[in-house]
Amino acid sequence: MAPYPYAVAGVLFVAGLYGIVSSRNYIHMAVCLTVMQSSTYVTLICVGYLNNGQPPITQGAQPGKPLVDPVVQALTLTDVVVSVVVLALVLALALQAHRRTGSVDPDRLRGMRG
Amino acid sequence: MTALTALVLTAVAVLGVAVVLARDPLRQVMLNGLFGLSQVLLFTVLQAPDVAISMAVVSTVAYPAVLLMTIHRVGPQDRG
Amino acid sequence: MAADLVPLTVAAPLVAAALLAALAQFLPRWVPDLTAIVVAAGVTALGVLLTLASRAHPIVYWFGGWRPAGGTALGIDFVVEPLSASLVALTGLLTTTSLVFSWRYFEEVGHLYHALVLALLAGMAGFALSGDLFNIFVWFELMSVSAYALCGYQIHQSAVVQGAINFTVVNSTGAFTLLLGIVLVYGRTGALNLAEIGEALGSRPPDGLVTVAFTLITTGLLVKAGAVPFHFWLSDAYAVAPAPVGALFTGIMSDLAYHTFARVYWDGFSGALGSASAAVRDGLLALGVASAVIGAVMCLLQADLKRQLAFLTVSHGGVFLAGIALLTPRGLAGATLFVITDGLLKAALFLTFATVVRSLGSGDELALHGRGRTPREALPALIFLCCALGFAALPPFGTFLSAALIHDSPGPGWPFPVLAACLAVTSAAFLRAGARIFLGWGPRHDPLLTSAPGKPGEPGEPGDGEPDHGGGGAARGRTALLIPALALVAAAYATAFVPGVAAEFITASHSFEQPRQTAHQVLTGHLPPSPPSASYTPTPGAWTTAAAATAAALALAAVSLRTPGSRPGRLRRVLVPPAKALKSLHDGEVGDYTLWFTTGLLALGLAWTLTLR
Amino acid sequence: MNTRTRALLFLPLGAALAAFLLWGLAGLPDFGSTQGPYARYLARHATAQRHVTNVPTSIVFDYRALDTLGEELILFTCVMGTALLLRSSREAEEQRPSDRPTSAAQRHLVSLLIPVTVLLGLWTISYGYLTPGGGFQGGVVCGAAALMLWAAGGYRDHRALTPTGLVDAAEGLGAAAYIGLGLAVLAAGHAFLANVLPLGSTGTLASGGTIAVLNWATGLEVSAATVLVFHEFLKEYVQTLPGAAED
Repeated sequence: MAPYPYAVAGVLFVAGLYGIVSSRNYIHMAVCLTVMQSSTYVTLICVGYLNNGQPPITQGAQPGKPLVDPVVQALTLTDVVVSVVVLALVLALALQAHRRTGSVDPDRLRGMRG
Repeated sequence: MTALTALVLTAVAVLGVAVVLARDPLRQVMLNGLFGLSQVLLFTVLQAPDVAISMAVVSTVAYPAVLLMTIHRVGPQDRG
Repeated sequence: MAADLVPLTVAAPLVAAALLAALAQFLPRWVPDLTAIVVAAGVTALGVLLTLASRAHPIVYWFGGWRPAGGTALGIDFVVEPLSASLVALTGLLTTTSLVFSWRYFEEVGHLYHALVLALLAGMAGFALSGDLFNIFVWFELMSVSAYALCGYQIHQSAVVQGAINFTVVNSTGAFTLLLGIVLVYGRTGALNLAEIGEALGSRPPDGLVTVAFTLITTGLLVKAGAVPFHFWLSDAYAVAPAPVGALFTGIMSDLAYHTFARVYWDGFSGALGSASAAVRDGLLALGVASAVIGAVMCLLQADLKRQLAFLTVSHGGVFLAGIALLTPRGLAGATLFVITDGLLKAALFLTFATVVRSLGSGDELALHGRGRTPREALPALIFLCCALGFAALPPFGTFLSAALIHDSPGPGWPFPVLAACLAVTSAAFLRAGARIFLGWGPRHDPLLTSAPGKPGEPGEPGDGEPDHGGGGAARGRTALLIPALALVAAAYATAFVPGVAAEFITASHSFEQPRQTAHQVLTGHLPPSPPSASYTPTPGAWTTAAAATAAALALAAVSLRTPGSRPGRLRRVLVPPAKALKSLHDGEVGDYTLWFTTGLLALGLAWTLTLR
Repeated sequence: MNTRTRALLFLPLGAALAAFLLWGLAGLPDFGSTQGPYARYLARHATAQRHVTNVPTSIVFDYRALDTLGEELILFTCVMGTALLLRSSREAEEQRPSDRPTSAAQRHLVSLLIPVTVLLGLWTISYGYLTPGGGFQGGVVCGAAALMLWAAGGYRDHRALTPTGLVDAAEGLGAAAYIGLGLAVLAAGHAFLANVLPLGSTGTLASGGTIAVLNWATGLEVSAATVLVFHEFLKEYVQTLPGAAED
């Protein structure tokens, strides 16, 4: 069952997409976006894992065990923090939608036509 | 691929789908917290402490704070 | 010497943005305006300098001084080639013009506006130059985020909120798809540098992972570029963005995604997919022509000027994609030259709309029927005419030269007539709008056209996204507002007369399409041989096709202005149902847009799964 | 098309998409089996070349410092965008927002925790390049301390101690410091963001050259950004409290 971790990542991606398609609330849609983003985190860290590996911290590293991939960790840790503020921006837009139309339901906000 | 890794991966998948399927925003925030926690466990098991700290701090403090304030500001929504 | 200045293309705007956001609240209003304009002009000059300096061979700049060790790239590099550098120069020019325009256009503007515009400029410059796949994603994200905030700048108008939300959700979905593709490529090659990935992938025939990764990366970039069926958000977002920002969006932001896609394909995937390049070409040609056709038809069916220009961006984006998809030096040269000349015209027209909305009170073609017939409106009328004819590749000017390059490129012959027809249709839409507004021709109501969200024909409602200001608009400074637009139109028309510009672009495209040489230089630092110099003059076939396109545009505009009672009127009643069906797809539902995104991703994936062998 | 039909339409497409993704993901090397050249090189050489023991942090602040510059500016732009969106439409501040009365137990407990949280945040930032942690993670912890200030005292205490003008400036200066250092190094004739400061001895706080400086610049910027985001959303939340109109 080697590709099981990647199957989990695929499930998260499609689940996030399903959430956006079927959402009736912008806040719910924003959280589904973060679920979709977490599929990339899971894939990144699983790609970087090594069997019997140890964290890439050379202080107090046990000899004989290989270091896990530090590059994917560097990419992921900044992305996680950035996802918070992108979520804050989407929620700010949702708050504006609520202030304009009294609801955060995409159907209620029908400004565009044709 | 140890049993622990498989267990945590399953938790991540199940919680991720649960977050998507939760329609009530409050329930979704709580599930999102659990989903963040399961990712912290996954990153710890996969030997990525930096990312685990990052996810722990974000999913226990930042996500819930921002989401709860927005949900409270928006007020009860009619169940679609 | 020029190589040391490469990081300034991104560092200068970003440090200016950071300082402006921090200190602008303590400074008088003119300081942020002036610094932003000076920095944007600096980036333009740097772009031109780098275009000239990199003509012999690409400039490779390694950040942090980390040169590759044994063929493994350690740091991040910028690969500066004439094509990318000329697009950075165009981005700088459009940003400078936009900032000069917004200095007089916004009465009061928050100190955050300039910081966001500079962040957008830096995001676009990095997106065009970066040679590292993950770094391309980071600049993609920075460019997107500053665009979300700027699109929602006039947030107190209701239509703006929905445009901004659709923009944010669909582009974020595209960004995560791009990132998933990048992670797959990293999993296979263990490298993030484009040149290194090209070498690693090139050694084996394409398998499942390469096909899926290439589809995901292509889809992510095409969402940002606004190709059909990922284009739905574009008309909602660009129709509500304030004019100076909208000029940047339509002028360069979408088309930059096509150029970066070309870079990612040639440097990263052309090695692995070289044997199946016919499949890649056909897949992209299909998307390009579909975008051109649907964009053109929707552009014709709009009455709101800004939505017309948004759909024109989609249509001409399809023309660029078709030019790139031909996978030949002339095709790429034509596409890039078209990005530049067409981008100048689109930005000029968007700025002109703002003055029209301010002085005539509405952004809707039907509502403005005949209101521009005063001599005071002569200048906007002239710009309307020049831009509309430029869209139809009016020989012998800038856009014609680029269209001729695409026409004379080897490869399948069927796309160019269709593309020429789409150029004609988009040009006809604006000829009709110009004639109706400035000459008062044509009926006051037209069932086929969709009006701006408010009540059609009711003046006084400012175009969405424009700042609220007094009705009628004082004449003061109006001509000053039009000077930037005039400069852009002049630049677009004059591009064709720059000596040997076509030959330069073909030579640059030739070296652009030699990934082996670029990778060799990136990873080992040895300079490739200087590319062969080619000369180019448009063939008679290109002249006749372009002339036919311009004539067709004029004819179609005349027909669409005829009164409903006459024979063409009955034809129009036949067209109403299909037009309504097509328009119902663009209904502002972000859920529908994401569904279309999934369908497009799967269609492209299926097509390439069956053909990439 | 309403949501229900859209969800139904998505099911077959979602299944096909999942299959398509799985087909691609299956092409990856087996889980935990191989490591790419980039990772192998950095895992072996990063500590020797930069005298820092936390390799991901050395990658974040040195090898791929331009990525981090981009991520930091995304953070900066997002917070500016959020502030722009929320501030522009908020009614004038004249009515003084009131607070929920917090129980004495909560006030005492949380006010005890605030210094601990700030200490934890500063520790996470400062030891970021020696042990797991760093400017990003520590910044968010410090930002959380500002939130706890509201939980302990009240909105007025929170607003008193986090004036938006100052926090705006802190965030801008944090980002400007990061790029400024890169520009200074460039002016000195080296590559942009090159690590030219003395590297110090491995394992001590004074190691890593510019990594430590960039780490602190990021810590300042991320904490200021987090404080700003919490502050903006707190202002929105306080609007909903009953009696927000009268004092």
